Amino acid sequence: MKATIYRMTLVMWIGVAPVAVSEDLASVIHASFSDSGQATLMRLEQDPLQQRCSQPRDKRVDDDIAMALRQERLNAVVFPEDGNFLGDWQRGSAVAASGRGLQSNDDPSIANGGNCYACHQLAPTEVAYGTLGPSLTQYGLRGQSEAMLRYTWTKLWDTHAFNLCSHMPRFGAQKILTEQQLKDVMAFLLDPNSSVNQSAEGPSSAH
Amino acid sequence: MAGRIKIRAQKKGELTEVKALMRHPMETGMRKDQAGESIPAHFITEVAVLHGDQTVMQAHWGAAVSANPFLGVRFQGGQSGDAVRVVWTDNQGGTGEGETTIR
Amino acid sequence: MKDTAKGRVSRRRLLNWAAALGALMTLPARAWATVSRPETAFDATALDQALMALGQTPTRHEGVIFTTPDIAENGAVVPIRVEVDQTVLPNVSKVSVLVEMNPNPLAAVFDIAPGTEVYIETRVKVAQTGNLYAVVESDGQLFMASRETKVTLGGCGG
Amino acid sequence: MTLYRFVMMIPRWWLLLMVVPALADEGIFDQYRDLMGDDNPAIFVIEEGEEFWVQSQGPSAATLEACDLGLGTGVTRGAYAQFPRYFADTDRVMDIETRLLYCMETLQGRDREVIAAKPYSLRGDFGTELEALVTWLAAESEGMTIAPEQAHPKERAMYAMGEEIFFYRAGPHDFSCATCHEQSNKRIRLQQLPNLTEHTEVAEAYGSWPAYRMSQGLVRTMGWRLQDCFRQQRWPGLIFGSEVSIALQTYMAVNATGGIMTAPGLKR
Repeated sequence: MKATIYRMTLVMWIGVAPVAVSEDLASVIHASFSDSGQATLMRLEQDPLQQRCSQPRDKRVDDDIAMALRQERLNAVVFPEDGNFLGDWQRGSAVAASGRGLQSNDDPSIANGGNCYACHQLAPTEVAYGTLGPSLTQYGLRGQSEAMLRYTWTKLWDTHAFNLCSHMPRFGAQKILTEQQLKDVMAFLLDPNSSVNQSAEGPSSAH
Repeated sequence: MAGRIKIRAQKKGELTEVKALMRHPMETGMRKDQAGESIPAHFITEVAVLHGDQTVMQAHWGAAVSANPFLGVRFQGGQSGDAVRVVWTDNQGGTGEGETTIR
Repeated sequence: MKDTAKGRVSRRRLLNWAAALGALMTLPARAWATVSRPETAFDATALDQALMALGQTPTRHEGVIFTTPDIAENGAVVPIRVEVDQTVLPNVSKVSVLVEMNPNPLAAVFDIAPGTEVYIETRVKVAQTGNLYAVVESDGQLFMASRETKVTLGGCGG
Repeated sequence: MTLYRFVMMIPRWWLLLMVVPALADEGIFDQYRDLMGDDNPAIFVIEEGEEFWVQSQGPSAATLEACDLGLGTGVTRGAYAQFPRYFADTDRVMDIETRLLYCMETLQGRDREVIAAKPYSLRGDFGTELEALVTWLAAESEGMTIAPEQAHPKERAMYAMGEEIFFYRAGPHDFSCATCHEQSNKRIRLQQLPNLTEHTEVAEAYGSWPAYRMSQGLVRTMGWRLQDCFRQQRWPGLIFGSEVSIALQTYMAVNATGGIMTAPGLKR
């Protein structure tokens, strides 16, 4: 199936030529799904980042277009209005443990979860953690310098700013988590009292 | 299709081991279906294992026994060829029955 | 598992069903009395309530050999095995299985006929991580063993 | 065949870093599985499936015994292992579920829409006809080599389509199948994830469906598995028997070629 290229104008991206999928793939996908609860067909239309990253890991290429996309993601990051990066780590722990949110059968009025435990190890006392992402246990040892706060916030907001085509969701950019939820997850990672930063047998607080 | 029981019975030294799988939803009555209606409680309440006409074991079950229940028991004696039977009744008056011979 | 021929499957036989059911209802009048269903124990909504309804608070006994998985792949199906070391704990006539964190902790009660090994394997639902209890009755006394089973969340939307 | 590719490759050493397998501690459920043994309730569903095959239904009051699953009229032994495949009578590549629906429609005169509206059990159901039929047909291929047809151009096109969809990222979380199924030795929470681009892993995974799912007390088909995966990817609803469903099954089956059918499996 020869891949034909055509311009998909979804959202104006400055000077980046989106690489789109073949026409019949898009039509096949469109014909194979139906609106279901809050999950509508609109979700299947790709933005340039999704188009760019719809390829095998070993095909990823670090070139000037990738550089431009990364820079664009970095510029688009929105930092906390009040300049305060850290919320409540226990609420953050609940966000990390909740896998609900934005599925066709989820109630849109209930806050989305971050599902961090699906892919990361966090509090050493929690045995049911995933390994798609690196372990974040003892993340708090990195300290709370301005640079670390901004780096961690950006990773949560839109990790593609650093690691283009990462499989980690864009929790801020795609409005999966609210600013307060992001602050709580930041605290869960960086607050020395957080269960993430206790040793496995240490005084693990119940959460 | 409820009611079926798959039984394996075989000698283990001078013991006979019986393994039974039963076809039953074992609904607790605390679940809701897709439309939000509660699914009525429907679970096996009594089950018995018989060797010939001797009842080897009788049990009372609650709804916390897993769906399509499994039961393993052992008893002394039993020769290959003997009949082993399992029977159950549930809280809705349903019944189940299965039979095999000891291998 | 294939005790019936694989070919065309006959409808479930109802032949000696009455006899079997009869056997269930009127157990042979040997020393082993027909034991009615311990309703109050099954209806109990807390562990100690259920234990009280079964008789008394059981004492730990190493003769009760209780095998459960440390971590369950899924809480809906947790395989367990209860055995007894008859040399130190003879005359066991009843085995009860309780799951502490369940809405109704008492899951099952097994009446063991004389001559039947104390060997019970089954699968139970475990609502959340917590302790499982195997309680055995010997000469009117209750003995028990307990083990913790972790129930984990699975799946991506979990 | 896939997306337009650029030239410059990522420095090799960086890739090596990525490949160091995170030592996901396999065997975390060995104790659980030992205690479970091999008593799989799917055994009942196999029998129920065979009974549906010989049960006359629909306006034509006919059974499914004349259904051609690709190996000739009524041949069931080994049919599942060669799906998805092209059928001249429909001029389409079909998976086993759509083929069964076709036979229900043409042989029994039943309404395709009615069956397609609810092919899979919902909470509180105790198994559907389609799930039982697929389970029995899978058992009829147990132990046989996975060998989907790829001779017909439409079969090859379906594979290519499947590969493109496998990497297609969409939805609020930018998930594609590859997000979870492109790497080995990975897991979500404690759920091991087969790398469906690696032969031995996809053969074991693909060959084990349909499978009895302990968490639901039901046997689930591959069609359901895909539908439920897309739900968790935050995508809209996958339509039963759709091109995407058949394409992904083709992609997996072809990647699994040479593997052995072990279904029905026993899964979380």
